[in-house]
Amino acid sequence: MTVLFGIFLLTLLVITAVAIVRTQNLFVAVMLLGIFSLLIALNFFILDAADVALTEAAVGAGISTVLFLGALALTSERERFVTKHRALSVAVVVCATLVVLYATFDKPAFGDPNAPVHQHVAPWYLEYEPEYIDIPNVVTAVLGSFRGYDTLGEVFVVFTAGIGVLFLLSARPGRKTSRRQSENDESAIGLRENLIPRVVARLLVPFILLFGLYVQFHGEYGPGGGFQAGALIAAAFILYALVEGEARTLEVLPRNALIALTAAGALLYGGVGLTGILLGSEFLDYSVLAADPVSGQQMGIILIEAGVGMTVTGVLLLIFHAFAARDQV
Amino acid sequence: MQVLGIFYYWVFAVLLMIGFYAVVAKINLVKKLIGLSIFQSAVFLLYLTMGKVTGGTAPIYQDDAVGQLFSNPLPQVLILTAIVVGISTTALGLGIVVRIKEEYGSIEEQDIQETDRR
Amino acid sequence: MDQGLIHTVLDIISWILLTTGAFFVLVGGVGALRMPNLYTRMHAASVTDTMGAALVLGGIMVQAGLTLATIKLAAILLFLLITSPTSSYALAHAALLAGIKPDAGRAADEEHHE
Amino acid sequence: MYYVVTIATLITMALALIRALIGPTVYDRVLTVNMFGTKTVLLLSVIAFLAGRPDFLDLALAYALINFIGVLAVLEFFKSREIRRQQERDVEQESTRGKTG
Repeated sequence: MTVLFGIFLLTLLVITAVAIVRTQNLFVAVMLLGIFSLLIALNFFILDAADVALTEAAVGAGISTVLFLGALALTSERERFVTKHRALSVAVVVCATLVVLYATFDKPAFGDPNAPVHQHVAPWYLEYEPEYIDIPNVVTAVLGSFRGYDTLGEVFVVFTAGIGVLFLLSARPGRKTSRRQSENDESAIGLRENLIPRVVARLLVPFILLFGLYVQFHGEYGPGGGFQAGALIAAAFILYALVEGEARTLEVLPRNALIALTAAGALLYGGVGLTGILLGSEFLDYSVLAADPVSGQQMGIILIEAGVGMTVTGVLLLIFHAFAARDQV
Repeated sequence: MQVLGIFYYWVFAVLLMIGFYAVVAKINLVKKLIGLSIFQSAVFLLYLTMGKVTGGTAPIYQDDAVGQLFSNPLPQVLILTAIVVGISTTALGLGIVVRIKEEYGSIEEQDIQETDRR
Repeated sequence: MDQGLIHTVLDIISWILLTTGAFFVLVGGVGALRMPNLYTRMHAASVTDTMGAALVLGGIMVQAGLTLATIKLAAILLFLLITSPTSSYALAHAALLAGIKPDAGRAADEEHHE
Repeated sequence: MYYVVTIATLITMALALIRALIGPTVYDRVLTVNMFGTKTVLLLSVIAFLAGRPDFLDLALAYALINFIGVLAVLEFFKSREIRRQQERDVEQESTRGKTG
């Protein structure tokens, strides 16, 4: 029955995707992308990926919409031309579709426990995880310990992307900077005169922060971890910035603090890895962090998850502030 | 069950190609990025579809339950990180688009090429 | 009292709550699709949304009994009851400022095509 | 009985999606995104119980908390757009006044 629900949701997903590509109004496309994100999170949940669905929820529900709208505010809301070389594009896409569809016939049956994917590595993780790390959430264990290198790489990619956005958007624009000061202020105060959203948002921000911390430190026991928590905490600050204005948010958490947070998170991750070497083992081997290898592993995972959370929060907020500051120039 | 499985894979293929179409055929740069994120989501969907085991549940041990069948945790780990990386790279792309708009005054590929030719 | 009887009563209560909740959710969907202009659609969607969500989550709470899940469900319900009307208000406010008039009929729709 | 709720929610999602596709105003789309958010919260809670894993209610809680941000972002976007248009109009008026004067 759940699979039938999945199929229904997938059908809605395809319809939404087609509508996103067809609409010429970019604002509408961004709104539909919000629906797309909700639908795909539901699909992830049905496919037993609670952690992934939580990540998609944390990222897709707020941050991605905010970023796209920020970019639209700085560029334009409409597509001017529809398509170029339409027939050629359609032909290429149809051919590629046929190739991919042909390839799907060779894929293992859906949900088959004997599929090749489930034969290698994964059964080992599931079997030995209680012995080596002993935390309930296998996904967090694999993420933090067994595949720690991978996650380290991803954290540095996020870090690099954040630096890239800062490089691109902190340069002063060359021309058309003649907006007056008074209007500057007007656009800087956010939604402060809309009383009801403001009160409700101020009420919600502490709960989102609390929930973010819960997700961060409960990641060993349930769905959660640094990536989700980072996105949630960033979302809380973005909500605050939307209702109280960007300047006030920067007073609460200044840009330099964000940069420090971002760097500290990445350094914490790398530092935990190096500590492993210093204590006589290998890079990112946490077993030596405590007297008992299992509690050493658990400690290592908590530390690197904290690093991940710090970097993700910092980068997402830096990106948001970069776009928002551009808007007011 | 067989038919349902094929349907999941087909949705992946169709979504992938919808995103691909937006990337190759659309002229607006923001639209291309939106297409790219659809493409990305399609790949996420494929990974998780492969990781699903019939009758399985999310790979989180419960205190009171024994002998549970778990879905594959590995694709979930890969995709979990990829989602956050995806949003940061999309933001980087949007940053480039904003800079292009400021330099060229347009985010349509045709206008930009014309400006370059001049 | 008999343990089995309590179970049956609770089951019936939650069944009633869930079914009426499902009904309200469905009514909201039909209203959002069929109503003639923006404000009536908003009315249909948001009012039934709150009612439907409260009933459905209440039904699940009765099923779950006194566990951590019930507390989480209560939190979800609380946040939904706070945020959902606020976003409806914010949206209606924005639409009104943009000049969409709340008059009956489809006239408002045709003026503001995108 | 969870199935009744699930099916009703799915049908409502489909109806809301139709409304999102036909519009006609942008506010209708925002309304449907909001509706979709609430429906997702309900569906996630129900499916968590259907699958027998009530510990996954965290997901629904996350959506209940942060779905609000999207709508506020839209509101802010409309407002800043109004300000921008006003400025453009001002600049235009000033330039025409400069030409005639």
